[in-house]
Amino acid sequence: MSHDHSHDHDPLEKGTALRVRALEELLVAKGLVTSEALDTVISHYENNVGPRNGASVVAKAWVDADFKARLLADGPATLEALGFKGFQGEHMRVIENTPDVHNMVVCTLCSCYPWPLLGLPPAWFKSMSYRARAVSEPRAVLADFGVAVPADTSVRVWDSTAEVRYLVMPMRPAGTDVLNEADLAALVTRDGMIGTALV
Amino acid sequence: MSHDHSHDHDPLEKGTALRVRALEELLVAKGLVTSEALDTVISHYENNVGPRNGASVVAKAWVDADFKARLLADGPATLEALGFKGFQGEHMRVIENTPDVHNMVVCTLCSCYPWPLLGLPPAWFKSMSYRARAVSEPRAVLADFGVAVPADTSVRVWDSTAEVRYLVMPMRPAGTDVLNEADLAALVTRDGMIGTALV
Amino acid sequence: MDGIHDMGGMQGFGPVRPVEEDFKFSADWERRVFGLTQALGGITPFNVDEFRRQIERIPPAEYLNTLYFEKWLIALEWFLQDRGLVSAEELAASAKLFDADTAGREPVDGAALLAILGEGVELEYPRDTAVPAFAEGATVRVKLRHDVSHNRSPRYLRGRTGTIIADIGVFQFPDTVAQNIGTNPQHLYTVCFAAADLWGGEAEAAGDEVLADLMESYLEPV
Amino acid sequence: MDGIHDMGGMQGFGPVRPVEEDFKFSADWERRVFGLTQALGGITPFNVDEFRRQIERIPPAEYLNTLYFEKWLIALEWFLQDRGLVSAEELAASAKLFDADTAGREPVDGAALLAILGEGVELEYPRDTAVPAFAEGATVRVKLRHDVSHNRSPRYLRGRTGTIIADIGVFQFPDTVAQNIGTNPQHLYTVCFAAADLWGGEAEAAGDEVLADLMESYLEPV
Repeated sequence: MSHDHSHDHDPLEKGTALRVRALEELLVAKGLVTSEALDTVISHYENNVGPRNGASVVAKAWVDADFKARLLADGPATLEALGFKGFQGEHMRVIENTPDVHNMVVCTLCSCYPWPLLGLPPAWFKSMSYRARAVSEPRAVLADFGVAVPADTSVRVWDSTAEVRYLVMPMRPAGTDVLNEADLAALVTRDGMIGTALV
Repeated sequence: MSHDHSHDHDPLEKGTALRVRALEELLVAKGLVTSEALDTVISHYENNVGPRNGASVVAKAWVDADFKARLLADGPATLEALGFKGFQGEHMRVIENTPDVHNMVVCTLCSCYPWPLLGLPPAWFKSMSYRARAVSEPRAVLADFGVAVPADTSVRVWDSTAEVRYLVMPMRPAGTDVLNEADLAALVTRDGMIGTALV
Repeated sequence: MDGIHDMGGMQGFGPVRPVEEDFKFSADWERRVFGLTQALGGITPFNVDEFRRQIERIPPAEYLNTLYFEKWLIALEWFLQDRGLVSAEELAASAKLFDADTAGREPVDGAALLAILGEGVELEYPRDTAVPAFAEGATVRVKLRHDVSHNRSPRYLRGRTGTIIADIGVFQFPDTVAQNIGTNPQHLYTVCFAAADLWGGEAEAAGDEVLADLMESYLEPV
Repeated sequence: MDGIHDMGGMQGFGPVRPVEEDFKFSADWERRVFGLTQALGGITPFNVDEFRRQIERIPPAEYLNTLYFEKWLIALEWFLQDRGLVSAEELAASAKLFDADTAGREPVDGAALLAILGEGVELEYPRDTAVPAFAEGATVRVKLRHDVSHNRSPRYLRGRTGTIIADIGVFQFPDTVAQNIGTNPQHLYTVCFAAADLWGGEAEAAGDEVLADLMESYLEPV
């Protein structure tokens, strides 16, 4: 097993850490899981799956109008053709920010999130405060992120109540005409694709 | 000070007990309260104010039709004439159970209760479960009390959202014609006057 | 505030557990918190809506994990600090560090306190203080959302339609009283809601009803 | 269940605290819980709606006081016991006490597990599996109350009126899937609600909107 408890100094977590270690050992002993499989899946979600996936899609859409049209019209098929599919992302849709509409994504009931495009959600996305407030006071929540949406821009909050997972396509920043697709992808932030940042 | 910590063995409460003792001593030292006043008010609510007050009102209404009519028509004035008034009971109303209607009282937002008639509320009245469920599934809650209200009797749940406090007048049990007012009062239970018992 | 305290209609809290014996207080510290609250309320460092507001501001996890009289204690300590009567340092040190300005807050003795509590607090105004917007029998809808600070309009009634069955009279307005920004007297109505209009097909019985006393500001005509 | 997990519109949770660094896991035990859940999910002792249902059944105070992956752990331990794969005694003793029936639950290796996760779970049915009750553009109302066990219709939308802007397709029904009593495939719609129809005069901006994907069973015509 590659996991290492030497960094686990928080006394509050000690009980849980021990409980989890005991559970894993029990399940291995019973032949229900292998620690190798755990190591592999953890490593995959820590190293291969993350916001860079989503950023590459956004950048491609910024430079390729045909791709963008297909992406917005049929998210699942277009993303699957790029290899982006899988658990918690079987039905992903991309929604476009415009000068008139700012989009923002939440899951009020749990913490649904487009894993194949963004990886696992950040702590704040799972927080009670974000889940509670994003639908009722999105502009105040955006202010917590330092984002001010103009009064004449409509805010649309997407609550991920079913199995569709949403990715926000931010507006391409002005003055980026000279950048290539890879450079553009580097500009796109995770929060921008959740809708709590502008890029 | 008459209070005595010798019965306070619960280790979970130790911190709170110490904190409260320190607060009282601080407020006495600052001249904001006297322990004598605390002793007096605690003793009053422990010994003088309780469900027997409400039971005496119910029994009186059972034997005196004129009184009952006045009580139901103008609760505050009629009760004040009997000496029942005061904090958390400035505006008390009595609601009558009939074969057609069973009444039940809750406070979903905190634990409002008619102190001058019933004393301080029991723990279950303050519980999250009662506060949550009494309005949405009153019959299931009544079942938790062993009470089955017939399907053709309507259940009316009074949520004490403002400053009016409600007392339920149970139906006088059959076969009690021979009982006098004092004997009748002895039959009336606290839960009966909240609406979670039939008498 | 649409906070954790607003319990009506929630699920997942398990059965109600009635207890035959009613001890009122389960520990001596509960007695003292009750007594302190009455004694300090008697010399009015706060009103009941302010007190409720403070309890509603207890963080949700703490709200669910504290006993009833612990919530009172938390609110009480907050008030004493807010009114400048006690400092955080004093509470931490459990020792008096400065003289509070007790002018107008002289402690009353037990007999005087019982007299104050026996009289109660006048919350009602003459009926002609305000003109009622709604008549008995009127159909009304509960407004969708209210002031964030404190209100007495439970969430499970928001947007629901009911019938006014009584105009109780004119009372002070909890939302503004809780913030000490005015009494704003207005009519208070008992509104009757059919269970089916609150819980749809999941109502236990279509003929059951929920009744709530709602300030005029919480209601709108249908 | 209208439980504590149903957070939308609640107040009192304080500000959102964005953190620039995203470590995904704050402790090693979180990594292992995540891995265990994926590995056990991969050999299907449970489905995602059952998993959500178990998390929703965590008592409210515990729900608010546990970390995200602790909730997963609680649900996982429950499933292993419910499926007869692990006993409470084994969990208490941290030791194997009996051989589980692993037929059909043989553990997969890392590569096979990644393949399963990369494929995902088919939740959608052909569009003609069910006839849609509502057309795009239709005005609908969210039903007031739903099955107590599990549903994906948030409380802040109940009784509110919105417009169907997309018929997404036919999906399995979470309420029955969570109870293992059938997939009940039906149309899923994206419904658009005006902020003013959810929050009244307290909405931040009248032109703002909330969109939610709602199963046909959650909706009724207006």
